[in-house]
Amino acid sequence: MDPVAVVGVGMTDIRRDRVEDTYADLVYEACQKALDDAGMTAADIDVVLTSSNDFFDGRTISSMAVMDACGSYDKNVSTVEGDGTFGAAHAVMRVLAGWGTCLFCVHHKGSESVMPLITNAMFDPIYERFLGIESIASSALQARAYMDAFGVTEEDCARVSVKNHGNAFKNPVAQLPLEITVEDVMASDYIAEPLKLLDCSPISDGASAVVIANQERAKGAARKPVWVKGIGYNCDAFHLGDRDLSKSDALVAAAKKAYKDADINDPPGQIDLAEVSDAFSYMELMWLEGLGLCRAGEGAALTASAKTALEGALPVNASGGCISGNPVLVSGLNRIIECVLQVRGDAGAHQVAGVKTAVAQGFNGPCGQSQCVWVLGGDA
Amino acid sequence: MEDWRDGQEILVMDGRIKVPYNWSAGETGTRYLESLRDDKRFLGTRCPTCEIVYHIPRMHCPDCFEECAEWVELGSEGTLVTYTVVRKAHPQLSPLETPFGYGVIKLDGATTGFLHLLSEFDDGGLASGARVEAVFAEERTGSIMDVAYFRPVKGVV
Amino acid sequence: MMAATRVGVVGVGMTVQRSTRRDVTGIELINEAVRAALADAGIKRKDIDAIVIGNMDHFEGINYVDTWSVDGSGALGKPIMKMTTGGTTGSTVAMGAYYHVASGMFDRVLAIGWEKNSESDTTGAIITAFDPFWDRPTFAGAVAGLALEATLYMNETGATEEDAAYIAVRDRRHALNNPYAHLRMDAKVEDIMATPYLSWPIKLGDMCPRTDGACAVLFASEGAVDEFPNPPAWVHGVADRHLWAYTSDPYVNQKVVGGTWFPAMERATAELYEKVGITDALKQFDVAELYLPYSFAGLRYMESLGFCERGGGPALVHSGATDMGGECPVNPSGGVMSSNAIGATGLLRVAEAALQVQSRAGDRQVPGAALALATGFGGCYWSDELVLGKEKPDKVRG
Amino acid sequence: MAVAEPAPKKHYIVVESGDLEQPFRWSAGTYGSKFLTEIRDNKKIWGIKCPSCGRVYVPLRSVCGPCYVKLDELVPVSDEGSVVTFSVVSFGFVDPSTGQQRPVPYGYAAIALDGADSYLLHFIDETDPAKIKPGDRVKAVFEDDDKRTGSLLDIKYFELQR
Repeated sequence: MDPVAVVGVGMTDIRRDRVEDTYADLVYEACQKALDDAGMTAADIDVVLTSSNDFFDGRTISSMAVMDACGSYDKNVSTVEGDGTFGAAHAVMRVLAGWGTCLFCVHHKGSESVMPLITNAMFDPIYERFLGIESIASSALQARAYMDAFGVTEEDCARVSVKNHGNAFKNPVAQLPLEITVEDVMASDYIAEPLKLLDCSPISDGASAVVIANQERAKGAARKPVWVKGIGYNCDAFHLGDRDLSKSDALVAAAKKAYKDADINDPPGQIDLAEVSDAFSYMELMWLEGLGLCRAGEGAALTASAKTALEGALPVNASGGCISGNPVLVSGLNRIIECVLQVRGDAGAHQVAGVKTAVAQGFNGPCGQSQCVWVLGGDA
Repeated sequence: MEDWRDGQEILVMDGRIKVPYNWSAGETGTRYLESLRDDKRFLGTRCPTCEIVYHIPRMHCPDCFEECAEWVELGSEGTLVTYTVVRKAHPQLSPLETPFGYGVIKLDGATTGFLHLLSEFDDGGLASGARVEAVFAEERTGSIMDVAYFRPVKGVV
Repeated sequence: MMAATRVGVVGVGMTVQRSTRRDVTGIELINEAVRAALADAGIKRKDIDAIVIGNMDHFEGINYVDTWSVDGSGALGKPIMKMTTGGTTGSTVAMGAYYHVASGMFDRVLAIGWEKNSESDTTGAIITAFDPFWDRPTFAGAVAGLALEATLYMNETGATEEDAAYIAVRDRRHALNNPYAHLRMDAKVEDIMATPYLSWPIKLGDMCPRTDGACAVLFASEGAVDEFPNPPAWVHGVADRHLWAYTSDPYVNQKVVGGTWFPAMERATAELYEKVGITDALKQFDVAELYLPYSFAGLRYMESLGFCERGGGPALVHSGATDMGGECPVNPSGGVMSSNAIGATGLLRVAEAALQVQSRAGDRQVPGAALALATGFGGCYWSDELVLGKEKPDKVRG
Repeated sequence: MAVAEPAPKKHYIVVESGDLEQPFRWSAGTYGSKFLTEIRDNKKIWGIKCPSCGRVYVPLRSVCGPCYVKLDELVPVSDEGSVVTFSVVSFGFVDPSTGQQRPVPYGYAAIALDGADSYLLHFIDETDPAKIKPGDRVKAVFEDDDKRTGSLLDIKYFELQR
């Protein structure tokens, strides 16, 4: 890829019930932080892209509400709906196509909607929606399929929750740092078996923004640019019965493409840190496998060995992950931002020493149907 | 200096989006749902190239885009591919009292599975690979809910 | 190695545009357009590298259209991205697909737009695009919003309802040449004038219809265009603007933003024309496919697009310059006044512009068309604009 | 390209959304809440002034788009103003906030309140377009004291000053 860098990042705190702020207010805060981080003003931005979800916002073309807040006045501006990893990928395309800089922002106010009613609307209106299926129950179907296929236990999944909620203590933007044990997770109430309350991410509000720049414009940025080494995204079948839920073909394909761009042929050997979208605890295990950071079915052993802990050889979700705060869509961009902070050495208390190459992952749709992978690194 | 924002009461609107939708099942879906309604029979369609029998039926193969013109009658029993038991559900969504289940069910004769409800099972009585059968609703209107739910086939493990 | 590349449209597929397509689901409707585009381009699903699709969630009651529609869009095992900007969604997915290719990341990218207006209450759905506190209590959707613009336009220029009716007559007459179009009629100005008011001064005959339809357009890189049987319709440039967050703001600019008229369209036009080298739109464009959601737009937007002076819209159209056979025919397809499957509408403009510069537009062909303008209109006066040409542009233009 | 006409019409099964709806708890935020509570409690309309371009926005917003600066300075605006542009809505449609038909006809206008540079979209008390023209003076009619709830509809409509 032609050199493209993330030169500025901004995140609001992740909290529930940020009632004093509209989502436009959250976007303004995130964009200002990203511009400040890049040492830029809105005048330095060529193109603005936004991301949101009209169902969650209760508003069609919800991006219209943030047009003032994202500094898009008199600029080319457009909207990618869905996870932040996808919108940010489109921002990279705009820069590769010749624009110098692109500001990308994404918002989510989970506290304003009723999550199961929104995620129910992901499903087919004729064949599925009236069954009442939504994201927790559908993910439970996937968790069961995955656990049955590889002999993974609920305790194995619980370890992800324990690790990530623990990491969140070191991340000032995280919503839900928790000192918990595997027993605590196991003792929490089932919502949809095998998923228990502490396997699930919370309802959250938040916004984030990044400034993407080409090599020339990255030179003028205030911080060390973090380079986009590779991007891949790919989509599985929609109907849950059309695919093998125990694995993610889409993620394998997305990772393959991103790794090809980034010249990565030995992911565990070449990647220093991963930020993955653990909306549910089991997902971290599945996504590690899909990303090729371990073999299929070995995510649990990797986690149990503490290799993915903050102090391990391959820290995963050092930030605390989505399970410690999940403004949907924003979460994907936050995975990218956390990788950027780690590569820059700016991650503060949850900084991992010597991160040169990091991988971020996000998804859209039921059971991680559509997957996006980013590889970020320190050198152009 | 006093900031007008300090202590401002925050107003929250309890609102809704209620737009009426009328989703057509189309030619293929209508034939499928009419068969459930009138004959309590599940139908699939076969891709002539990939030889996959799709359930629910597709008009065109999602992979090779060939027309799936051949209709195939499927069993009303099948195998549970994966399942969950729901303990907490949103009242506006939940068609059954908790605990109830969801399953991906591969009907006999179909290549692909489909999603439906599970009921009439014992605690711990579900397993991947288990045999399940459809229980049809008494009153059928031409909807996926004409199948009330699936339940384990008695005496079969 | 990825490097920026020039981009051409190499395949076009559309469904017939009809009031109701109960025979297919939304997914099957999408698939119909996609199969048509692949057949037109002479390729198979496996040859597509990526897909860009869009909708307006509450219009069809579909959340995550990108993942839901995979069976129809062809995205199984492929990259797919959802873009949505309201009425502009169709032109936005075209611009999105253009950038997918121009970036050098993909060689063959399909843009898809679709809508089943028959499955919901269109005005109710449109109202959901506006703020629940400030707009929804009083707003009556696109019809009433556009009525405010029409009143303002008549008041400021002296244009009449009859002037506007001419546009409705023109576009639907053009549609007689387009078998895909929804409303195809040889009406007279008096016929339009005799239709009932929906929201004064807009009458039923002034508004676009509610339509079910889909469109798919294939974009290819400079390195890939020769793989296809059709000559490429090159993308010479794209630009867009959306200046406001509040619904009443587009009317503000009349007074407050000095010297401007419809600033989002004017600013996008200024950028685009500079990039492409347009100094006299009427002379240089051979044909224009414009997103005119209602009749008055066919007057006012011509002014903002630089086809005439401010207030000169009525004189321009009455001169016949925008009719078939005129200096720059507008909407040979029949335009939005004839067919408005909202999510597909902007993409249909791009598709028609491509067919024209490829000389493949059949009975609606503008002879010798070499340079075409396509626009999208949506959001809070969102303006998307693209220029397509027969000749390869001299460079990649961002 | 051959044009494929759709299959001949017959009866198709149509799935209706029925009572399906999505409830929301939209926050007006600090700025919007200030605007609405002042109308509710004091029948007073506030605008907010951009320190950079001087524009006064109604209702209150937190950012000036063109200048991209945060707004802080409240300025009072009048409950009288003039019609910038208008329409009379006469067609029937479903109000997505209620799921019911919105009563029609009604007068609808962009109103420039005295002292404000942006416009308020609201009802006007006239449904004959021949009796309204841009520039006409209007005055806000507030709901009774015990009926104001903190909504834009605490202003019932704008009354033409005939």
